[in-house]
Amino acid sequence: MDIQVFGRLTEVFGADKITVDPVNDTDSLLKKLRQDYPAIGETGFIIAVDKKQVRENVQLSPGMMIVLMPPFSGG
Amino acid sequence: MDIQVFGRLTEVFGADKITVDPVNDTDSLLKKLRQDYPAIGETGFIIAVDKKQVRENVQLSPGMMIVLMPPFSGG
Amino acid sequence: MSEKKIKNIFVQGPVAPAFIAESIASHKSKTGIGGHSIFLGQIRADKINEQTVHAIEYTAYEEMALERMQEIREEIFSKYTLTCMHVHHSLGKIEAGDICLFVFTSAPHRKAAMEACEEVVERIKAELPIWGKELFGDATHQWKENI
Amino acid sequence: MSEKKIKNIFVQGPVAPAFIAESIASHKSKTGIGGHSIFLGQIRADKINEQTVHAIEYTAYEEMALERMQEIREEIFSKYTLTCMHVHHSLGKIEAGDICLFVFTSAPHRKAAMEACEEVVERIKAELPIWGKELFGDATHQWKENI
Repeated sequence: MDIQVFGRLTEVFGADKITVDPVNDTDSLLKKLRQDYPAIGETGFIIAVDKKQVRENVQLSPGMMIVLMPPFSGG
Repeated sequence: MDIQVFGRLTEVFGADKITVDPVNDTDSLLKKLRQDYPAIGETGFIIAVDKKQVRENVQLSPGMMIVLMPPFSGG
Repeated sequence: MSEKKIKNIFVQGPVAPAFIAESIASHKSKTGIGGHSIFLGQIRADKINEQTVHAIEYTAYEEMALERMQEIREEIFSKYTLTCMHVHHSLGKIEAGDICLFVFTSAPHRKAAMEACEEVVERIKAELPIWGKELFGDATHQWKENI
Repeated sequence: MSEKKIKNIFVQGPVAPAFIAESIASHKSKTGIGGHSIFLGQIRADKINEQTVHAIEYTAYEEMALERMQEIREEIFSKYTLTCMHVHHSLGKIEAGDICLFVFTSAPHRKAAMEACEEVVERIKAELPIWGKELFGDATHQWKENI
């Protein structure tokens, strides 16, 4: 399961794409990320699935585009 | 006593400058203008003395710059 | 208020887009600025009683307008944290589609620039002795009224 | 939402004043417009812990940003009586003093243009997945945070 990351998260993960074992939903993904990458705990971030910001738990299926983003700072 | 006029008042008076007999203050001037130029009654206007808008009665003395202006419409 | 401080805001004819670009570019060296707010007034081809406005001819009581603008400038600078502020208003005949007013405020932070710009535009319309004569195609006219 | 309607807002490098002038000039034929409101974001040479920001490097999750911008555009057009709206945001390294954001709204009446412009600027900052990396003179950096 590939996850694209942006902004300062590329420094936290040391890459702009990470691969994790498949999980069923975004809550499980969050739990797994916090376990595997303790450094992420200090960074606020947002999950987007298929280009929509996730606000509640979302079921994940193969082929979905999963993205981790730090708080926005455009403009 | 010379009075400069602007905007649509130049059409009301048919000139951009009019001359009236000297008066002591702006209230007397207003009374005189309404008498001599009945058409002015239909037009809202503002008096300025020495580049300041007059809101109450102001004493007039020789050499003061008296101006009649219709409502502003810049911008 | 010293006479030399009074800035001219009047330009004969329309405000050219190239002039606006030069004005923007001249702020590149002011690296304390974080946001610019610009308002441009453009002559609208209004339809009034089946007649179309094809131009507005502006006149002003210039000496009074410049003194009043100077007072507004000082009040705006004391109210908002601005880096700079520029105002240009056209005089003479300005065709529909052309720009007759250019208000440009710059500040470290966007809110001050935006709020100052809006207040300046409102005050220019309400407080400066400027008059617009709307010219129709058949050589008739009507005097503009700010609402 | 059809794919073809999605407008690009991203430009590589700074927004040039000449581009802004061209954009303004292109509205001359739209004679229903009475007012334009423009916001320009400029890179500020902020001092942070005795270091000075000399540039900001912008990256974005472009596909999502463009979809979100399209939604914002539709909401703005349904809320305000606008004639048109243009948004340009820089990507890549933008030096202090250069322009990184250009928001341009035009309307028959000034209030709609000004209010829409302000709302679009706020929403761009809050809702678009764009990130700024503040670059210091000694090759260190810090990630910008919108406050």
